[in-house]
Amino acid sequence: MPHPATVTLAGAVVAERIRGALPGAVREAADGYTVLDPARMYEAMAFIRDDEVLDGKYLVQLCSVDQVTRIDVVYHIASLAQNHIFEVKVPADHEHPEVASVAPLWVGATLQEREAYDLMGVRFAGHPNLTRLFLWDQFPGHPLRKDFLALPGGQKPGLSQFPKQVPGQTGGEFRPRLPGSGE
Amino acid sequence: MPLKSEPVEVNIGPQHPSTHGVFRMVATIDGERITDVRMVVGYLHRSMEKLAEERTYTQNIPFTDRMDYLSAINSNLGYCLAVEKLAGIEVPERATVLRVIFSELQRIASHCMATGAFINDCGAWQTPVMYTFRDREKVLDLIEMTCGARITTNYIRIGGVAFDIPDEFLPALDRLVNDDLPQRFDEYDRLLVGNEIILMRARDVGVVTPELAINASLSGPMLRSAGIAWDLRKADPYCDYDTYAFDIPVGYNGDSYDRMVIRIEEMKQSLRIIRQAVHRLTGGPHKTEVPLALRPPEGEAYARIESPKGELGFYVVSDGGPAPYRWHVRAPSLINLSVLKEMTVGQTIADAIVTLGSIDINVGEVDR
Amino acid sequence: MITDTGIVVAFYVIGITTVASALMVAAVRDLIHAVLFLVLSFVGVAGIYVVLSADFVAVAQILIYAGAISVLLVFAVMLTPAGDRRNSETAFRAPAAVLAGLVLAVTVFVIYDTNWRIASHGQFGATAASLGRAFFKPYIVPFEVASVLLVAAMVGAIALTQEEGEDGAA
Amino acid sequence: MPALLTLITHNWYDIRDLSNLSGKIEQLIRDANGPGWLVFVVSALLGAAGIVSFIGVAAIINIWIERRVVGRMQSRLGPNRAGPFGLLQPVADAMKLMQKEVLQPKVADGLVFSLAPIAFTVPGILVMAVLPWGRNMALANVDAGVIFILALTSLGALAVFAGGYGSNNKYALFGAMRVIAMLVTYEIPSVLALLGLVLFSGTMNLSGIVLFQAKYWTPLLLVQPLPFIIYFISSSAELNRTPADLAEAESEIAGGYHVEYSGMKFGLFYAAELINAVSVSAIIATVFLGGWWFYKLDEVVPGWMIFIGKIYAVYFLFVWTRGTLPRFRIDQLLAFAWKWMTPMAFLNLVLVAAEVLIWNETGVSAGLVLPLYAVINTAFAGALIVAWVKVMGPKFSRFPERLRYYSQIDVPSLPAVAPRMDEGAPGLTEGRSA
Repeated sequence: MPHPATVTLAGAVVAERIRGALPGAVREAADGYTVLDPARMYEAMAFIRDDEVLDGKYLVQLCSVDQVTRIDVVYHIASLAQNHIFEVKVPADHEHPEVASVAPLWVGATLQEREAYDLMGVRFAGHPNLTRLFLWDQFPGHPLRKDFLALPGGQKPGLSQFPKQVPGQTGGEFRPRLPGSGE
Repeated sequence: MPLKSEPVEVNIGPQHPSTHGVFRMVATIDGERITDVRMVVGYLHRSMEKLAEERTYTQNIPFTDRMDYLSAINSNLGYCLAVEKLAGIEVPERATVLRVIFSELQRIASHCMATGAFINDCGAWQTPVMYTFRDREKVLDLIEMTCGARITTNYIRIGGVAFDIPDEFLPALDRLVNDDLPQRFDEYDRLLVGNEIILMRARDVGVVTPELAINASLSGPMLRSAGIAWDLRKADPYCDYDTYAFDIPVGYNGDSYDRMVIRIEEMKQSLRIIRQAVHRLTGGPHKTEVPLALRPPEGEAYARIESPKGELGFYVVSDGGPAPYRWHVRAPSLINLSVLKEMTVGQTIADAIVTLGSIDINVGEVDR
Repeated sequence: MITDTGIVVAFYVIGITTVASALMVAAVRDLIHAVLFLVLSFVGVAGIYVVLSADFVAVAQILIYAGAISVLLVFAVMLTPAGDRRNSETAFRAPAAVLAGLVLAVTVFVIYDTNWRIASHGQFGATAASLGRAFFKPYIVPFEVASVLLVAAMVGAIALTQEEGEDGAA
Repeated sequence: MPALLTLITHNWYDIRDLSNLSGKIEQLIRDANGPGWLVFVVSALLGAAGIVSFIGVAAIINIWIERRVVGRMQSRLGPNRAGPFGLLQPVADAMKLMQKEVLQPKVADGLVFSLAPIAFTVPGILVMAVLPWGRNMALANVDAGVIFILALTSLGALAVFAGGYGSNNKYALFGAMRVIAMLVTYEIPSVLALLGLVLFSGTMNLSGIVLFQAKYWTPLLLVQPLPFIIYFISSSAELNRTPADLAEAESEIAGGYHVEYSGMKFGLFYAAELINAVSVSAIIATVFLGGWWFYKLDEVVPGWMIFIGKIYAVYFLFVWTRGTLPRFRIDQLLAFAWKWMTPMAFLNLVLVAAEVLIWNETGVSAGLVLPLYAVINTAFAGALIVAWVKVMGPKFSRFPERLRYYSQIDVPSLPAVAPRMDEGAPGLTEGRSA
């Protein structure tokens, strides 16, 4: 019988399990999540899915976070049979993010990867049909990136009354990026 | 001598009576049979995830109403649970019970809409929709009595609920739950579940195998109709759902008919939950005080709930600022659509419409 | 001769429309228009039967020709690829017209040459019963042969269009 | 009192039989020694005026009846704003449609596009000419009446196809092809069902059938229930009414053949559907329920009023099925016609022929024979239906096994399926077009 409540596996447990099979795949293991090496990411994901202990057969969700210096692709993977869930991150370069696609492993990833490509610009190698999901093809740039419609000092236009760090910073006006210059 | 017929591409949507919103399905057909389906979404994309990065945590709650506008309270609940998990906020007992009551009421309203629209796609000339909408109106009246709004309720706040229930709420709820809706759901059983023509139209239409259901990370009635007993209220209990006694209805062969019957059974289970929840209503505050410009500590949190459409998850990343650094929503409607091709290719156009109705997508949630 | 002016007027009106729509079938460009004009000519022929007070035959004509055979023609037109659905220009227009004229001349000559036996003034009697008795008394053999022929044709049609490997319950 | 009842007067003001009125007018013309054909033309025009006025009013009233009755079935009121009880609602709809602009798509085939609604209305009205409204109140007492009706209902198919093909739109073409397939399929059972009745009553003349029913005091519905069921289902298919309204299935092909029509052309199509519904229910009322005859009542109450009452009784059946039943799929509909209705109609024909033969040979009095035949036919119909459901019916049980209930989650460990990667990930082959 699976556990009564979902167990969140610690990053170390998942990392140790993956290192057992693929030594170089794990880059770092924080408490809440595990960071995979982008180069060997695909076999690590395949291992996660087919391993009996991790049993990652259910890809809960996939999204991308713009960490200014890099773009993290975050995967939440779960096993329904053993009712546990864990988080895996794959860092990618900020200007030209490129990550191996997991669509061949999980069918559910196809649409979520297209959404990540459409809104964040993360290219997924091996995705059967990587095109924009929501926006039309000629849309300039990828809206969810922090540098989209950005202002000097990374200050976001909407929150002038709650300055982020720099108290002296004042809100600026919108400067939409002209098409062609953003990509 | 095979007849030469060139494939025709037919647009189903975005203006189509039964695509449940602005959703376009381009089907390549040979005669009546569909050979290929291409899905086009994005007509209702409001880039909520970008907007959410510019507003405080409390200001983001109204976005969740407008995502799945048929089950707004469930979306509010999902987001507030994620923020409370991130900021470590305790929710008083009374607020938790109120949250359970209202999310179950909203589930009944959403399933009423789904069942009615599904039968309408099977061709019953608006009759079942009228019945299910009549019952949905009763539920919405109750919600309006407390939250002030029928659809975009914005009722659940971080740390509790917005308003306490008025005095006439409990008697009205008691009347609705104990002597009004039960007969209605028996009426649905007689009118819809045993209906011969719906059996012929929906049986073995849009079939999903259990393996494909898990691999395509389906959730909600799609998963349970394939024979997998998975309900987040039991698997990952939030708002202490594990203390309530209720069952998960599970289908057999993952077709549209099972999904419809599952939704009707789930409505009955929701009634059971509400009856138990009403007895647990204790005194005490209905919410804890949360600063308006809440600044949760750095970090991230992923919380998920069982919304009527499936597993609705919120992944919130905080950088210590008043606004979420990243705000991502796991939309069950979008992910349930990833098997649209498996379910519709090979069947006729009429079946594709029935299948789409049985998936019960909400385009506001698909496009966000 | 039938002197009742109403019937004579009706006969000429229906006759002219029938012949005109038959001509249009050949002349008109679009195939579907041709089929619709053909249906009009079928109904016209039925009208002539009514004028001759053969009520059962007229109604049978509408049921069979205008109802069923026209649908057959529509299916045939639908199955032709959309490309060549137009009466395209052919070099044989002139010779075909001449030939048609000649055939018309011969028939008109024959009509005027023979002296037709004028039947008694037909009243609008019940022709269906007499037709039925005719089918089953003197003309029983041709009736049965016709039915056998039709069944054979139907079975042949089904066998012909049966795709290889497709079982009966396709 | 009985003397008054049987007082069949032939003077013109006796409205129980409107033929007295037209007879009087013809008499006037003959007295003024008008030409022979004028009498014929005048009586034809009088009859036609009567029928067309009934059709016009019926089309309006039917819209109101349908919307109110279906409204009540859906636990709502139905139109009650325009006029008392919403009676002016259909008038408002008609006027709204009249002043709407009639759009015609540029690629549409002009001639066919505008001819279709007219061609679709004509058969519906013509059929009424043959039906007997009173003892000698049939506009055209055609001997081959039943075949005349069947011929006209088959013409409707072509008109609907012309409309669908003419508007040159994918959905309309869908609707047109479905209509053709459906109407051709459902013509055979309806022909055979009516043939059974003609065989039984001996004449094809509709007045003759009504007189037969009057003579033997039994509406043919009681004697032959199976043809009634067959004719009702096949005519509801030919009328494109639920459960077989595939031609204009709103949820699938969004309006089917009249998707491109607007304004009064659409109005004509919509009215033609109602007129056809009225004429088909009139046929059923004449042939199965005994037209203007109702035991002794038709001496007192005018025959044509009884007839209109029966028309709306049958029309209620159509509205009832439309209000409650979902729609068949096209292949299920056609399979139902070929696999059940046509064989049943043939079997019924054989049985009726045997009964008629026995009745004529033995010369038994009708009082004994007809109740006997009624019982035999009803049993035969019941047995056939039950046998078909057992043998040929869909194989799943009427109430499938109830759902399983789990109090705890229980997920079997299943192998991960390899998605089909050959023609791209399932669901999304090409990119979004611009």
